[in-house]
Amino acid sequence: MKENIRSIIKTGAILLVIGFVCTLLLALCNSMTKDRIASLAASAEQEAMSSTLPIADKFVKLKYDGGGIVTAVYEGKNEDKTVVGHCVKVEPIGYGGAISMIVGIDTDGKVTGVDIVSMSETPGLGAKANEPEFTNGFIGKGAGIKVRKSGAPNDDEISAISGATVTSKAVTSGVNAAIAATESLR
Amino acid sequence: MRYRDIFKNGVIEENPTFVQLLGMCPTLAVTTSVSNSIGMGLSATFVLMCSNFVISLVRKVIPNKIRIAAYIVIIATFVSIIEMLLKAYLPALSESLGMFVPLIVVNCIILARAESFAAKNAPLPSALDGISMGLGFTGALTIIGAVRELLGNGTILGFSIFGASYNPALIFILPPGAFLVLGMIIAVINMITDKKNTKEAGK
Amino acid sequence: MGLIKDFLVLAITAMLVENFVLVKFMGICPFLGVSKKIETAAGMGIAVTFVMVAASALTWVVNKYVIAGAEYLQTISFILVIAALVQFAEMFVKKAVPALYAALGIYLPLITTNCAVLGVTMINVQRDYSFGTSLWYSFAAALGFMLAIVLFAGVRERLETAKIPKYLKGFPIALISAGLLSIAFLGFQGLSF
Amino acid sequence: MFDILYPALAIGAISLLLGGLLAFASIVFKVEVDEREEKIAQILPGANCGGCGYAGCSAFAKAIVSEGAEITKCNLMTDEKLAEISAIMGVKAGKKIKKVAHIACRGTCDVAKNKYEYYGLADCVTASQLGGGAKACVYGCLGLGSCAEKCPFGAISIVDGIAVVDKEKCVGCGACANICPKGLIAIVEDKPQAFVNCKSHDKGAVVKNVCEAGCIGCKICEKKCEFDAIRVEDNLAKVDADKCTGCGVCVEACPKKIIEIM
Repeated sequence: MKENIRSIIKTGAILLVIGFVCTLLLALCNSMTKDRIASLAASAEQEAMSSTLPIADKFVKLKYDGGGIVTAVYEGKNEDKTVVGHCVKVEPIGYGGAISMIVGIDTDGKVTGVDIVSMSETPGLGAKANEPEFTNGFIGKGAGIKVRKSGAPNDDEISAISGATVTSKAVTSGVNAAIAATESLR
Repeated sequence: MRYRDIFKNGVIEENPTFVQLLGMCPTLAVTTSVSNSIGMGLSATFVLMCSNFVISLVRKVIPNKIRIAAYIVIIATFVSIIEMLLKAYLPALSESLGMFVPLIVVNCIILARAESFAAKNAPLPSALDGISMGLGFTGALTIIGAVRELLGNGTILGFSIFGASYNPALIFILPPGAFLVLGMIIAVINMITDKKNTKEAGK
Repeated sequence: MGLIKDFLVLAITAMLVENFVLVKFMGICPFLGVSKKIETAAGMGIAVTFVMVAASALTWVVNKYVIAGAEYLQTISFILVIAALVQFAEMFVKKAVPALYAALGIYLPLITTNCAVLGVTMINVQRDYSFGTSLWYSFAAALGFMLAIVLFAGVRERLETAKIPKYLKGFPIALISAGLLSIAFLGFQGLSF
Repeated sequence: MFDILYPALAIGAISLLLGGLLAFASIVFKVEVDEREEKIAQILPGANCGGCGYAGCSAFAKAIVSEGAEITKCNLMTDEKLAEISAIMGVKAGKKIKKVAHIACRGTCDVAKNKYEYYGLADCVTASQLGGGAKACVYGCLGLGSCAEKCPFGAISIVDGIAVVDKEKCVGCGACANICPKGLIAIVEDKPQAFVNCKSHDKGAVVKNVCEAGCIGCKICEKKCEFDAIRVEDNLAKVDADKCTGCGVCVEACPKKIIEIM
């Protein structure tokens, strides 16, 4: 019985040593790369926001608990601190799952830019949502945007991506929700 | 085994993907483009090389009872390290490989090589075996990635080959395409090896 | 009523829309390796179901209390727990239920290197499901795995007696039929509730 | 510094716990396995062909150790393996007789007629459900290769319409005999003896118009055989293995040339 206990402790100890050394290595590696990854993520977001709201350079996160598909609202300010618009992070559910995107809206409620950060739409079809032809369609439009399947879209409509109506509708609902969120703040 | 044999063995004779049919999960999931394939292949090679080396270093110390658990911890360490490095220095690749970088841990090739080779040989040959298996894996992935990207997207490494008029066959980028392409490639390899054997037998 | 609807929606997505094998490409090695006969496939399915649910429970606890935010520790701690769980299960079944071990025992070591088990635990954490939901999701995912592997075993058994071109025999025809099965499952993707 | 040490300690603690648990489990759940069993299982060929009548080699090893099963039951047994296992078991090594499968039909495509064109599963068991198979002779080999498929040693191949056994590769495990829907395959000792390559109990006239290589029950072999080893029962010649000396008289005598010396 005694050598049983001894073998249990011995095995446990060996696994302890391996676990400890490995995790030590991991923790070291993590501390080295941690800040670099964090800054990369922040700069990616910063760059996405400034691309959707070019006129603003500084973004301040506002408290927004409106719920729904809007996850965060940032206030965009230019050099002399006046509010020039908002950047809203939205996550509508598309064909393949959640589409996380950022919508830039200026002070009078018009869309200044749409950028899709990440999505899992079908490659080749829904994935075309991130191409400029589609996202630029939203620029300059106000609330209540509708999706037009075929033919030239009039001013409150955008033309859907061929073969990806579900995705086009999801992105449009995201933009409308973003506009609604900024209106509720004003 | 002489080093040249280990190398040839890993890349051609016992190619992990085409011959042993191991590591199917990343092979099918990630090969939507050549850059993804090369990225996944090389990260798997790095993990294979280091884990084979370390496992064969400690192979005498680890009691049989916790053999699999200990090997898996060592492999997981290297996978997490490569995951962090990718996130820090190659964010685009890490984004497109997505969840399949951490899944390298359960990639059958690595544990299979650890148990069948590293646990029985000295560190240096084991590391070399890791590299050759890794390169075999990368080569196989690149071939599949090239076929799928060419047919499904009309491009190779992003450069469009067939020009804008090509209407890509989307099926090859979608999951079923992976199964079809891999099936066809193995059929072609069967044919080549069969022709080679009959020629040798004929001689 | 809402709760049951959510659980049902989650189960259907896990089983059909995001089928672990045919859409998310996890657990392909046992899927190809063990699907020669329907009994062996069902046996593998049951063994995977048990391990997935137990693994989700353990990893949820580990994630909540041990890692608590240190994201990079996920891989190593999860896989350590899974490996130990599988080895413990193997020893327990071998001693307690030898008959069951004779039928399922050989699959258990295979499951440690199964991408689906680690995959489901990671998805549970990524989507930060509650304890109950993650158990339910992993159970549904395991059923999806079993559904796919048993269906595929049926197809492969039928392939045994079909006339197949010489070079397509064996794995190539199995892979191609898996591709066709995957196309069928692709149909579920447009399902929205 | 602390955020490096804390995770290492945390995972270290889990590993200690799990390592200890596994070690404890391996002791508590120790299944007493007779180490002779494992050694014998190593020596056995591991083909799990079931020729010994047990479910694979490990089951056979267990049977040898616990029930003292006859070691020579394994068809893939070589003499030095036999000696090795007997040494482990401390038993005198018995002599090994090689057994081989034999297929009793020579109705190849050119001699045997078909009663319909069969386009279906390449499987004799399925085909034989359609009116006994495409072959006009109901007893004949359908040549669709179920036995070839079943043989774990690739000893059977289909040669112009009928199954043929390769004596070297065949170990006599009997897998083919079990699957053949016509029961044409017999597992016999590999010693010189005569075989009638037909199983048809039809009358001579019926046999003649379905197959040129069938036994018509003319009894010439019966008259010619000095050892009374061959006898025609119900229109079919049958060889008595013990009496037959393999002299070959009946082979020349047979007008249909369907008797063969192994």
